[in-house]
Amino acid sequence: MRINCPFCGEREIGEFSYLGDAAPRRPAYAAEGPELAPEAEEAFFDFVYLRDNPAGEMREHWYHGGGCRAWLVVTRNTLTHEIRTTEPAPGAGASERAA
Amino acid sequence: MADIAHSPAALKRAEAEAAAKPRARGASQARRLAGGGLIDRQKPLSFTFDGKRMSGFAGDTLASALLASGVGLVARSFKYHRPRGVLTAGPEEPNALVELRTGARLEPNSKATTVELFDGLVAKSQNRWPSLRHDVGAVNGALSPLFVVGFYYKTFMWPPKAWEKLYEPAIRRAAGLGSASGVPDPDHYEKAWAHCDLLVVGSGPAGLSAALAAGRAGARVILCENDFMLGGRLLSDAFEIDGRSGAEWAQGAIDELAGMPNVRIMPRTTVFGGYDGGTYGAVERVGDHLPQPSEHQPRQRLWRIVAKRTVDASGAIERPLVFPGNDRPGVMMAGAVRTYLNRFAASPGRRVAVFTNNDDGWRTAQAVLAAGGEIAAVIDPRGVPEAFRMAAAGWRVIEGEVVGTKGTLDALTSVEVADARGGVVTVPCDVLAMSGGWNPAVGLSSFHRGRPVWKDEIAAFVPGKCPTGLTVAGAAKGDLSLGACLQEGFSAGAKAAVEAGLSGSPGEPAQAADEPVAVRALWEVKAPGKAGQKAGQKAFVDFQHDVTADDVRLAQREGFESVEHLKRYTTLGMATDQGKTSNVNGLAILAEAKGEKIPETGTTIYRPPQVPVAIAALAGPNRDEHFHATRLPPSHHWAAKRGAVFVDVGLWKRAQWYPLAHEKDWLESVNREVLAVRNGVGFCDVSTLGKIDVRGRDAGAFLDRVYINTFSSLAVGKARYGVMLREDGFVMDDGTTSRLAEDHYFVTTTTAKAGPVMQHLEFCRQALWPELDVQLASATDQWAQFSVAGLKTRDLLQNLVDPAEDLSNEGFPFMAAREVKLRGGMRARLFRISFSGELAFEIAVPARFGGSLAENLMQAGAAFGVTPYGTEALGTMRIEKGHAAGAELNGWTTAGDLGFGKMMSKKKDFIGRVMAGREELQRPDRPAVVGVKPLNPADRLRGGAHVLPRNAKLGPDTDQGFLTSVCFSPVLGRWIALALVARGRERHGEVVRIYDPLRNGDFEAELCNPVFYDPEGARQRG
Amino acid sequence: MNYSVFSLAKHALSKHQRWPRAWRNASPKKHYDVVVIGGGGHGLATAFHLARDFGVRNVAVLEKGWIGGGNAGRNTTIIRSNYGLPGNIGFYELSMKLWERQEQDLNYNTMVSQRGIINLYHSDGQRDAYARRGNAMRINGIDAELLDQNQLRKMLPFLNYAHARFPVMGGLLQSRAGTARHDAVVWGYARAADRLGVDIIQNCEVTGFVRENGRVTGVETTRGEIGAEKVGMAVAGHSSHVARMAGLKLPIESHVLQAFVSEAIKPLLPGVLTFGAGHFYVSQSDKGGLVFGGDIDGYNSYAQRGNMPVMEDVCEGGMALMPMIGRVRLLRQWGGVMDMSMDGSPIIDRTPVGNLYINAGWCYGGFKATPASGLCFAHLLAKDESHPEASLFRLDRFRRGALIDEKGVGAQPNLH
Amino acid sequence: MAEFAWDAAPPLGGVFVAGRSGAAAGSPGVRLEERRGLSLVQVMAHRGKWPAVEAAAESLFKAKPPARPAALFADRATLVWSGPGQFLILGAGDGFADPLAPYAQAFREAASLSDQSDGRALIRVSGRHARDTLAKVSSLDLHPAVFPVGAAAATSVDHTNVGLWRAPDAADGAPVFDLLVFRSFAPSLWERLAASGAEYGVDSAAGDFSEAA
Ligand SMILES: Cc1cc2nc3c(=O)[nH]c(=O)nc-3n(C[C@H](O)[C@H](O)[C@H](O)COP(=O)(O)OP(=O)(O)OC[C@H]3O[C@@H](n4cnc5c(N)ncnc54)[C@H](O)[C@@H]3O)c2cc1C
Ligand SMILES: NC(=O)c1ccc[n+]([C@@H]2O[C@H](COP(=O)([O-])OP(=O)(O)OC[C@H]3O[C@@H](n4cnc5c(N)ncnc54)[C@H](O)[C@@H]3O)[C@@H](O)[C@H]2O)c1
Ligand SMILES: Cc1cc2nc3c(=O)[nH]c(=O)nc-3n(C[C@H](O)[C@H](O)[C@H](O)COP(=O)(O)O)c2cc1C
Ligand SMILES: [Zn+2]
Repeated sequence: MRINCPFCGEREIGEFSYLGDAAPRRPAYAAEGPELAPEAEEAFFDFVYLRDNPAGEMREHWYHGGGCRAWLVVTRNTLTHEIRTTEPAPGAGASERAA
Repeated sequence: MADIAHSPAALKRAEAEAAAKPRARGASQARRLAGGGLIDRQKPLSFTFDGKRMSGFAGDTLASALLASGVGLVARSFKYHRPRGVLTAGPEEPNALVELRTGARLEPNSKATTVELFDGLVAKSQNRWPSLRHDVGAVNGALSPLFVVGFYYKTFMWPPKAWEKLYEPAIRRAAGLGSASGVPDPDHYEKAWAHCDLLVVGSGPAGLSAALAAGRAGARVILCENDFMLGGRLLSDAFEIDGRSGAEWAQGAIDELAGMPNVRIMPRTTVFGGYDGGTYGAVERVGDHLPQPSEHQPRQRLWRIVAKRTVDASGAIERPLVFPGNDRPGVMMAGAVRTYLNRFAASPGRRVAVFTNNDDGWRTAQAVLAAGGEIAAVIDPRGVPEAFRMAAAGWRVIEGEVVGTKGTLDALTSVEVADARGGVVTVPCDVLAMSGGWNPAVGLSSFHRGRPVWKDEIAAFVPGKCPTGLTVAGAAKGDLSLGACLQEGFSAGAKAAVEAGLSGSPGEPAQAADEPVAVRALWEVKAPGKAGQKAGQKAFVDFQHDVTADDVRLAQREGFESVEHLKRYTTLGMATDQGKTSNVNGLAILAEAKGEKIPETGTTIYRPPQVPVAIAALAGPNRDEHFHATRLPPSHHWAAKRGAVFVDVGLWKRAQWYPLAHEKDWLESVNREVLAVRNGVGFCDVSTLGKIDVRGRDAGAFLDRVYINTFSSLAVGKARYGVMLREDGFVMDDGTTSRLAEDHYFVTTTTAKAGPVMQHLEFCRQALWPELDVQLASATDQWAQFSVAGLKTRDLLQNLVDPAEDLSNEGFPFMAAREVKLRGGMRARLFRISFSGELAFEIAVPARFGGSLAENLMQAGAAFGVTPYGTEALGTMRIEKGHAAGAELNGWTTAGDLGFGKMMSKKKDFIGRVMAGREELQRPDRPAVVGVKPLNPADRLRGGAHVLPRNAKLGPDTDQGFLTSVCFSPVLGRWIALALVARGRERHGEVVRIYDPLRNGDFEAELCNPVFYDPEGARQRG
Repeated sequence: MNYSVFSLAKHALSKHQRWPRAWRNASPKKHYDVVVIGGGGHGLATAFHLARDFGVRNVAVLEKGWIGGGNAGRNTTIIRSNYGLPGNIGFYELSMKLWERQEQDLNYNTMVSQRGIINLYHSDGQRDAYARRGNAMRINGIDAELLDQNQLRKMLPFLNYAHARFPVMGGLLQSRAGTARHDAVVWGYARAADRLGVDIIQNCEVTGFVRENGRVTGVETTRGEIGAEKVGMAVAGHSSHVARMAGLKLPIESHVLQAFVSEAIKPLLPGVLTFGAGHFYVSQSDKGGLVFGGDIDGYNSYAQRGNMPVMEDVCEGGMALMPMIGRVRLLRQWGGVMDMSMDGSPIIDRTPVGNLYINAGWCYGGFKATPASGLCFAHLLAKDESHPEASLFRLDRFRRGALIDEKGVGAQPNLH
Repeated sequence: MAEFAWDAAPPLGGVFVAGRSGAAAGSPGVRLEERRGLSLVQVMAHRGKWPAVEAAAESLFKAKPPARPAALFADRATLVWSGPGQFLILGAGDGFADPLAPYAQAFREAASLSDQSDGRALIRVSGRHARDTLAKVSSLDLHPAVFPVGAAAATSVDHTNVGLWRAPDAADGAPVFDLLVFRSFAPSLWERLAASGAEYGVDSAAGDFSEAA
């Protein structure tokens, strides 16, 4: 498999490491105080453990650790391994975005 | 580049010269034709088979040399040990397998048909005892009525224990073919990468045409050819292209390609698999045609070829016919007979009968005549095809089928033929050339799980949906005739060039006639009437695994009706030839038994490698000491000079201890090092700890979110211990972090987690909190960082630092961190942190000065008996001190378990906080870190021993924990340990049972405070 | 009719023309007491135990393709009970005990071969971790031995002691571990279940669930609707896919694990070996092929095929450990799609959906579990309560934090 | 108290002997050179501050720093892209002077700096078989048309991060590649390179960065 890093160009998969589904978002919660709202625990359980695990296209996190150290969001088909898009994670290349 | 020495033209030249000179012909090569062939008669080679000396010529394969030498019997089959001869002339060979070479270079199961002959080659027949001619294993043949397919699933069940003891060992000995050497492979292997616009697989007419078209257009082309000679079937067949002989045209094409800088020709290179993203695996056999690889060269080289486009021109494989007695030596593929005659000038026999269901077989009859042989008969159920009316005039043609064979152990004497009217005639002959039609080589095109589709015109499967970027051309696509191959290959190559964005002209395709290719499927000969009784020999489908047509039907009757079940139940197609000659016949017979159409039955899945590949080639240079890279810390050479003993920690080699001449064992050295530190001063290279520069305006806020405790409040010039969780609430890593400036933190991680933590922090920075201004850089290799510890530490450092530096408790209090000047004009970072529990500093200088730092610490501490110590002493002191480390941070422990519960901030969000709140992570009976002291100080504790309640009965519920870290404490004069024990914190003072049956340990010990040494921590603050 | 050497002889006389089918070619009935989705080892074993041990015989096993076409038919056949955590230890030992009598239970030679497994260690830390595991086994009455290098050299003289990048120091041995003939296990359970009246229905893919007020009352399939009192899913690798049809989201990802086999050679390796300093484990099949594998490819996939880096990684491990296999040729490479659960351990439990039961999350270790998984899932389906040995394989353990994480790597499936 | 001597030990000190190895026939096909005495500063732009970084760089080097994979050979230093918003300033340094000092002021507002001078080793691979040798360790396409002089890549070799760029060709027209590798990995990488070049004949040497062109 080869991934087209938006910063480096196409590279072989050995340069990348995989994290998984990019869909789950880390929940925000009221962090003040000892007692957390039970919803927070539910939301985090979902975020940490539950996966759609689609057979088909999936947006996923890859890390170009063997290259430019950018985190990427790759849209890849889990049935064919075909990659449709690769985008930088929101904070990758932040120096070029407005402060 | 193409090995010109072995190009057809070169050999033609050599041959002309040879013809001029008196014949240099190997005496024993009785079956070598007087002229012709693409062998180099100037280069005779000698080899041995089963100890018998024989000879051949450069350009021979082992198989062609054996045939030229008149050897008929070359092997025994897998199950029934039936005598077998050479069947094919390529990698599809199921029969002619030998043990090649000897000693450490022994290669079992080598296909004589692909082994390039070299001088001094040694080959041995295999899977027979005591000898090839007299093989007791042949009794299996007699027992075949019992040894039917699947018989072992039905028996060998009693008595239950007898399987391992009796039956299995016998079966295992009988199974297998050749033997492995049993000793390390002495050769070297390499890996390499290549990139191209177009990869062409195969150098037959289709492949050469594709390469020419793309190469002329300016594309970067790689042409891989499995064989040592390029040309494919053009080397075997009497074709005419552009008015020249096929072989001459091929030579012209090769010369033109060799002249193109943008084309790379790779003979002896097999493309074995196609993977995602246009990456192909290929093996180049660099030294297999030599007695041993030449110096500084590998035996084989694994290529990872990245291709924008690929043309698969890997040709077609001829199908055997399934009839009684079809496995006898002397029965060969018709196409192979042409190869041996035309390419190798080796005659499998004088009197040749041809049994074919398609036009191509008839061309073998023509080839036999051309080579001066004699046609015993051409047997074709279709009668004489239109295209051969003229040619066949005067030949004995039988409209019928072969229903039996007769002969000796190593030769065919006659075949039984049932004619259309059911009569049976005996046709004397010493070779039967059979052709059941041609199967396109659908391997490469199917490896991405696209299923081949049935094509009736050629009665074969052709490629279905191909992998992205791959197109198939020529016989591999089912276009069997030469003209079509040239045309197809050419346009595929031209198209690839355009798709790669090249605009050069591909020139003109070569022209040739399309030879007749008509075929009428014949999956199995069922001898009619009288012939039926006469026959009674086995009709083989899979020659190597001895799977017969009857076996296929039996499996079907028993319900193994899916083609995949058939394969697994009969092992059809699972031999070293990967079913290249058997798969399609097998499934066709199954389809008939089920009353299905062949496409309904379908094929089994095609998998890489296309041909078997040596495991060493796939490993390349990454073996032995070079399996993984080695990392050396800055003091390595210095430590080596002092005779340190090294230990592998991840990829690092670290000094484990520094033995002195008189010390009798490691423990004595380690004890000395520990006491030297506790009573004086010592130092240890801790540069392997991960070091990360965390910078930026929001560095503090960032660290607050990744650590359970707070860092934004840390004063500049101070260090603080921190713990990180995974998002699931368990501890990920720990370490001290210093604030060197408002916007500059210096984070340290454990040696093992340096990489993962860096990746994690980058994720937090880039994916979770892009709004923060944080920059990260790894500084692990930048600094030579040593821990200096012991009562006399301050005195030692005072000597080393610039006099202006104040290291007093006030000037440099516990947990202070700042830059200092050293004597000799060196800049350094000094951190007052202690892992050992003693007064200690960590001092860091640029890594290039690591050796000097060691020297200078020795010099500065000489007066105080400074002692370098290794990882063992380091570990001992941290255990005495009760610090949790790797063994306690095992991925199962929470901050609470490790005693850091109170550090968890309740005022902020941080990674892992929420999941750490789950009920099971809060249970009071969770394990906690405790100290362990044997009641009897003589008892030795060992890591991994378990903790049970005193005099508990063994059983699932009695297990309460285990020892994580163990050492002999020289200060306490006994073995001590840290352990994770249920409710540990409440149980200090309790006596428990230490249970270590694996090492016969079973005694009592007391749980205690994990901080064995200086619990008040006075010394490190002193 | 029973299989035996006598029946073989008898049939030889009739030229083997009269062997009955190993299992009937059943077509779906309208309704069953229990429908098991998935004709792999687990599904078939479940049906067998339902019929034999719990008297539930009106059972169908629905298989979308051919039975054993999933992971049961493509695994490296290692069976062992050398686990180290509560929940796993007892369960896998139950399985091992069932393996030890499987031929007799099924009247089918599944070639259970207890040639032993050795997990090699290469550092003191690794040794202690294996000691922890081995001691836990012994506490639970399971055989385990810790070998030092001398013992190892006697048993495995061919390992690379002289030029090892990471020293081969010793190993954890379980003598009762070994291998079994994977396809035969499938066929054996199928035949035994079939003889007890179970319908084995191939080419029958479940495409949805029939539900009445929240509870499952049947399944929709490519061969029509089939009613059921209870439905159990055992669709390894496709659990998320099937569960989604019932509106469930699981703590599971699907990953590819590759395996490799070499050309058949004469006996070379005694038992099963796992490399502790790289990704490589190996055994030799009765047919003579070296069967080996390593780490999973590491990214979600349903492709049932692997990529090159892992193949190279595995062969590097092989050559680092036993350079004598260098000239042996790799014959075939394949992959299987597995459920990788969030803690690397399985799930055998009810689901929030009435009448729907789940057997999933077996990762790369479920072949050895086949007999116990079948027994425990049957127990759950028949009695509506967990079998004692499977009582910790609960679906809600992730929510509660009662994880069974042998590797200690947390909620990242590709690291397990 | 006696003074203390500080001797710089190059990352590859003691790892190789200068001179010829591998195939002995003909002139060496590949040359391996350790380039010693580096100053290496990693510049990491603050959020949204790339333009300011460019300005600062221009004031120092009269050249825009590479914003995409490339190596730029300014008169006072070589600037090599090392990741989004990041580049390395490569010059000569003895390890005593603080490498950040010359740049701290200019980048104060725009970027964070990190001293990498001792964290890396620089290996130069040149000669007519440089590409063939590198093809055995690197998965990159180094074809002249794809990887011209000044091209750079953050990549990995044998699972180790490596910065790789193409310097101006040698006098004899042979290509020249520079590899920047973590110091602790350098010996392993060197050995792999030497083994890969063996069939072409290897000439090994050590040179001081400040001397080399
Ligand atoms: C390469 C590899 C090596 C392995 N090695 C080992 C090992 O050495 N030891 C070990 O213990 N384990 C090993 N495993 C794991 C083991 O194979 C699996 O955990 C186990 O086989 C899963 O149980 P099963 O046999 O029921 O799964 P499967 O055989 O996969 O059965 C699931 C069945 O469900 C069917 N199915 C799926 N969806 C549907 C649907 N909608 N309708 C109907 N049917 C459906 C599938 O077709 C499949 O036949 C390995 C796995 C792989 C891939
Ligand atoms: N008349 C017939 O019935 C009939 C049938 C089949 C073939 N043919 C003749 O055979 C020829 C077919 O031409 P073609 O070019 O399609 O095929 P080819 O057989 O001439 O050439 C295929 C080449 O590919 C090589 N190869 C195969 N797999 C490989 C791999 N994985 N890696 C590297 N090399 C590999 C083979 O060694 C061979 O040299 C034509 O001349 C045609 O006339 C005729
Ligand atoms: C234990 C075991 C042994 C195997 N031995 C062989 C073999 O000797 N020859 C062969 O071609 N395939 C062998 N295979 C691989 C199978 O052919 C097949 O590739 C594998 O079961 C996966 O199925 P699939 O390739 O049809 O998807 C073996 C597989 C296993 C699990
Ligand atoms: Zn990148």
